[in-house]
Amino acid sequence: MTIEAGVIVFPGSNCDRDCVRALKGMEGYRVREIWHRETELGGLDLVVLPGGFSYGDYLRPGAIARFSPIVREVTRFAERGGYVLGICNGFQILLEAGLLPGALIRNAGLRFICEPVPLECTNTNTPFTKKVPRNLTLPIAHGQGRYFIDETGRSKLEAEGRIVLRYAGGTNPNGSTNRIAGIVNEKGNVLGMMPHPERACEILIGSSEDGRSFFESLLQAA
Amino acid sequence: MRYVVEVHLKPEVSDPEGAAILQAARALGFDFLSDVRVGKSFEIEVKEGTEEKELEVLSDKLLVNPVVETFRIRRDDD
Amino acid sequence: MRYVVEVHLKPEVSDPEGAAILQAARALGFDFLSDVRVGKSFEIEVKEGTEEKELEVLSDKLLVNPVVETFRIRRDDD
Amino acid sequence: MREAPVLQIPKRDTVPSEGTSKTFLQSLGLSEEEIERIRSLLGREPTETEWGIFSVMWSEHCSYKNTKRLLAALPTSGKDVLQGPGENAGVVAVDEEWAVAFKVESHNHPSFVEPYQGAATGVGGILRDIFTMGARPIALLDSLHFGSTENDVHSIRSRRIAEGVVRAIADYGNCVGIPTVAGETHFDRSYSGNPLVNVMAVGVVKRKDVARAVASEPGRKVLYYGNPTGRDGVHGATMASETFEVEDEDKRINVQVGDPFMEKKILEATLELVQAGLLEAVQDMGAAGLTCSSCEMAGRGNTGIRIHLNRIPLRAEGLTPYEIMLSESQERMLAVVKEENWESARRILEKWDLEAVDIGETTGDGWMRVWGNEEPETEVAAIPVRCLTTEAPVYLPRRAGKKSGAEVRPQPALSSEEGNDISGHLLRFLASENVSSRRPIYRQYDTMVGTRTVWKTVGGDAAVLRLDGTEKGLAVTIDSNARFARHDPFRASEYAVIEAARNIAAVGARPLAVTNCLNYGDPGNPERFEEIAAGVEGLGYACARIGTPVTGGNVSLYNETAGAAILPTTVVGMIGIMDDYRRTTSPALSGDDLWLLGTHSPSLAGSEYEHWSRGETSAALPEIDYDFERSLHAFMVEAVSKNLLRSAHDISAGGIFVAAVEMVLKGKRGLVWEKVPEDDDFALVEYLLGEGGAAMLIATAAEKRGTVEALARRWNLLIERVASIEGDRLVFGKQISFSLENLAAAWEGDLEKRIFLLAGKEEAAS
Ligand SMILES: Nc1ncnc2c1ncn2[C@@H]1O[C@H](COP(=O)(O)OP(=O)(O)O)[C@@H](O)[C@H]1O
Ligand SMILES: [Mg+2]
Repeated sequence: MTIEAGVIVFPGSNCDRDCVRALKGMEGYRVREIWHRETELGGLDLVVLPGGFSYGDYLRPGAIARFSPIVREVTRFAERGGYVLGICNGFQILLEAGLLPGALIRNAGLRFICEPVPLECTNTNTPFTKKVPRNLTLPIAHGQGRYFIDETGRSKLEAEGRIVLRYAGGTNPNGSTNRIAGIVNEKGNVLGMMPHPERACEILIGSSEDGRSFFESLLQAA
Repeated sequence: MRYVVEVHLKPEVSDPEGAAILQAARALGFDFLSDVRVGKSFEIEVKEGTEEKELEVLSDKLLVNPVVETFRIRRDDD
Repeated sequence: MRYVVEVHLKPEVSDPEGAAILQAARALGFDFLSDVRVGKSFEIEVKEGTEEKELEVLSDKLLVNPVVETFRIRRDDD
Repeated sequence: MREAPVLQIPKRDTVPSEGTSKTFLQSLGLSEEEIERIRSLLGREPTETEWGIFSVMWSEHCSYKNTKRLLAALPTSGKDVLQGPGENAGVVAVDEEWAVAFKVESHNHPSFVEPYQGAATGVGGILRDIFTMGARPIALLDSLHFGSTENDVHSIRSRRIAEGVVRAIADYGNCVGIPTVAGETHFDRSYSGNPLVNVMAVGVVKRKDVARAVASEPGRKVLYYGNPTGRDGVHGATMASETFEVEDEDKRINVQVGDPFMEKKILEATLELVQAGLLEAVQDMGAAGLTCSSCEMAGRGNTGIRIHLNRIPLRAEGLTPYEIMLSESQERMLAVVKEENWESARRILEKWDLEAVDIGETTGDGWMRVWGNEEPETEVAAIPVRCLTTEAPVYLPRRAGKKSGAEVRPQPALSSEEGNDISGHLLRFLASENVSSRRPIYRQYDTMVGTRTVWKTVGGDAAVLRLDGTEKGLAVTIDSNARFARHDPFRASEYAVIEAARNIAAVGARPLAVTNCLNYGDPGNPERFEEIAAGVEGLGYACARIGTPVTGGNVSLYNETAGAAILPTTVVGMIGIMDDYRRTTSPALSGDDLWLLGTHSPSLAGSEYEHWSRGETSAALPEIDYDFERSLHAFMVEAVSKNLLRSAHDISAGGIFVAAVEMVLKGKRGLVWEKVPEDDDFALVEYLLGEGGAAMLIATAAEKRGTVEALARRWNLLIERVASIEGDRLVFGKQISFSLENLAAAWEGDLEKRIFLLAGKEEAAS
């Protein structure tokens, strides 16, 4: 079994190469870059929306990228049940595009934060998290990663078990609602997360290898 | 012809930047403040004859994220 | 009592964010726009009897970077 | 490259003269003699545009007229050097296939005028210097010097400057996606009217892809891409060549605004263009904008260039030819392209939403000719290129001579109050602005993007990046030691080089090459020029002694506001190489034994402690033992590559004490330091906080004792086991014992509050 993965490149994406490198380093993955003007996702199993500053994050992170032609395709791809992983800026784009609920706004501490943080995986029953350990460490690197959702939305997410990652160890580095760091859609095939799994696939580089477990999970699910 | 679209966080979304400014202002001795909220203001030059309605659509679709923000539009005739 | 302090880049200072928004809006078909400039808007709740003058001092000292920005103050009675 | 054409300077006035008013001439920043020389070079009265072109090309910033002769003495060659000074950046080979391009650039004046935009555009500029060499930038480093945050009249302004600068470097670097992996941050009163913002960028390039800014063939198209041209920054280069008056209103209008998104697009597009082999030459429009980039490219290739200003994309209306030629609008590129490659180049640019604009062509006649943007099109400048480049004036200003015998005041002693509470005293020192943790700064920088950074080296001595396609690790650091320069600029430059090299060695890499930024005062003042000359000499001397060629750099003079000069500051950026990035080490303490390698002969005179406790220093540090330094490098490279060490850290500002604190806090391990002079408080403080020794701390596992001692002997280095790694406290002798929590609270708490005025609450609403 091989997973065909595509990493979308928007102008201003800057973790695209890192995602490609990480997936190339995983057994069972074939990966290619997809320029945002392309209109076909033919034959892919997984689409990754990488981190970075698409369109400079001007206006709001993800606000301009969401109108890119490829995002319409990604939406259809998700509806067909394809796996979509939005990391950091990719998560922001998924929210702006309405594939996931809520919004990501400026960190409560008002400043960008880059460092590994402790996390808790609160639902290992999704295709992305089957093999993710309960306690893990992944790097974050964002200035606008405070996840906000209103009370109704939050209890719905909670009730449906769609909150899959939370900041742990008594931390909440950006002030997110209920320490939320990652959520899935109703069907469970779209995951948005602020931490960077692709930066944690080699211990020397990312301080842990916990990022691999997300991609290993998908391989098992597929 | 110019419009201004003012965008602010909804009241239920806390505004740490506003809070920080409030605190800094008080520390500097500005004690007349009771609340500060920080938002964006888009100054928009439009073609003659553009209607506010059209700006509303623009705001809804692009300028504003309705999950966390509200907006108001104003003709600006300075 | 509420004031709004609107802060904008001076006209001679370039505004890459505004330019990017303009471009995005046009690509979406909003062709009535001729210019967009992005600024900040501070909604400030003040104690009864506070004068505009005091807000001017606050703006000058804390809210505005006079090297690149200008501001205007407005009573907000919505 | 072509032969330089023989130029016939026409006697007739080819260009309509616009007449030259006295005030206009005065605004150019040229001397009387220079003005006369320009007139006689051209044989006629220059036009306004020509005056503008001369003024920027003959400014210190572009011509290096006051420092050229000094810089000529720097060691610049070496077997690995592929490109020395003179291009956009130096290039050094790391193996048969790959090379590294790197350089440091200052944006001091703009950062004083507008800290945020000044620093942001500084980052943009140095990144362009790297990718115009065809190299993909993989790291940024920053050397920051601000006024003191301690209470004095300027501290509020200094804090604001620091806040804006750090935020800007974060915003710009993070957005473009280049990790900022290391740096230094130093506070001193002398910078309160003149902060230093030096940024270094490092990139990787295949040796075959190294691009150059040399327009060596006539008949090529001149390609403009990136942002349109506005009025911003007209005369920025001249501004960088003058001192500041306190309120220099009209110079403040010219603030340039950084656009990191555009930068990212031109970065990717340029690399694609270079790799496709479509560019014959490329340079960014940085200082002095279109003028400098066009005539430097023509000058290096002994060709000429012709530019039509009516084709330049403009952002504002009514720009004059003078303004277009001198604009420093950011994120603009100039390239030279063969006719037959134009269409392919255009397509690549279009992919990145960039327009390819044909603004002229290269010629074989050695002239720079500019046609104006008015109707009908007329020639507004015609200047032999060499008059702007090779014939720019060169000076050797007068040196005041070395100050006789730097006064040595009595060394500081502890007051009885301090003596009663040495522990409290040490903690206060630990929390001081030049000692406390820099994490609040570098946490805002994306240090990891690119997934090349070895995480444990972030916040350590030098950052290590893996080099794609090899197992090699690239170590990078930036350092300065301005505190010593008050007494001895020569020695201060030496120490900057030595400390950089120790930082490189501390992670197990071999020092390879150096870039530098000379931040000094007004060269017209003989005392200042003495500092400049001595600083450059010290730099050259140290680089020669440790074998690291200088491949590039930047000179920033006139760092004075209202007559007050900064500490003369030589900033040294160094790169090093190691065979296996997986074998690097870091200051995080681990293992069983801590060793002092070398001789520790600490002195409080000149130390950060003296500066902190007395507000001034009494001497520069002692002479450097270069033999020791070279042995140290060799030892470290060997020990790390053989996996003998668990951690390592050099001893610098704050002496043994601060080095030990950093090690225990990073490693979360305790340390018991056995032998400490305890006869009197002074000896104790001197041992702990003194500087100037030639030593490094290394940690090993118990079973490596014999091997490490033997290796040290082989390199003729003294080695002494000074502490055991155990428990959860930092203990020095009988008197001093700290819990790690207390140390952490002192060391980590403070900088945040000092420089970030607007503090959000991190753990808000959960
Ligand atoms: N402005 C800065 N930007 C990025 N990193 C910084 C900055 N200032 C300091 N650092 C980092 O903080 C750590 C400590 O810096 P410093 O005290 O200068 O170290 P040392 O004295 O060992 O050279 C280093 O890892 C350095 O790279
Ligand atoms: Mg240092």
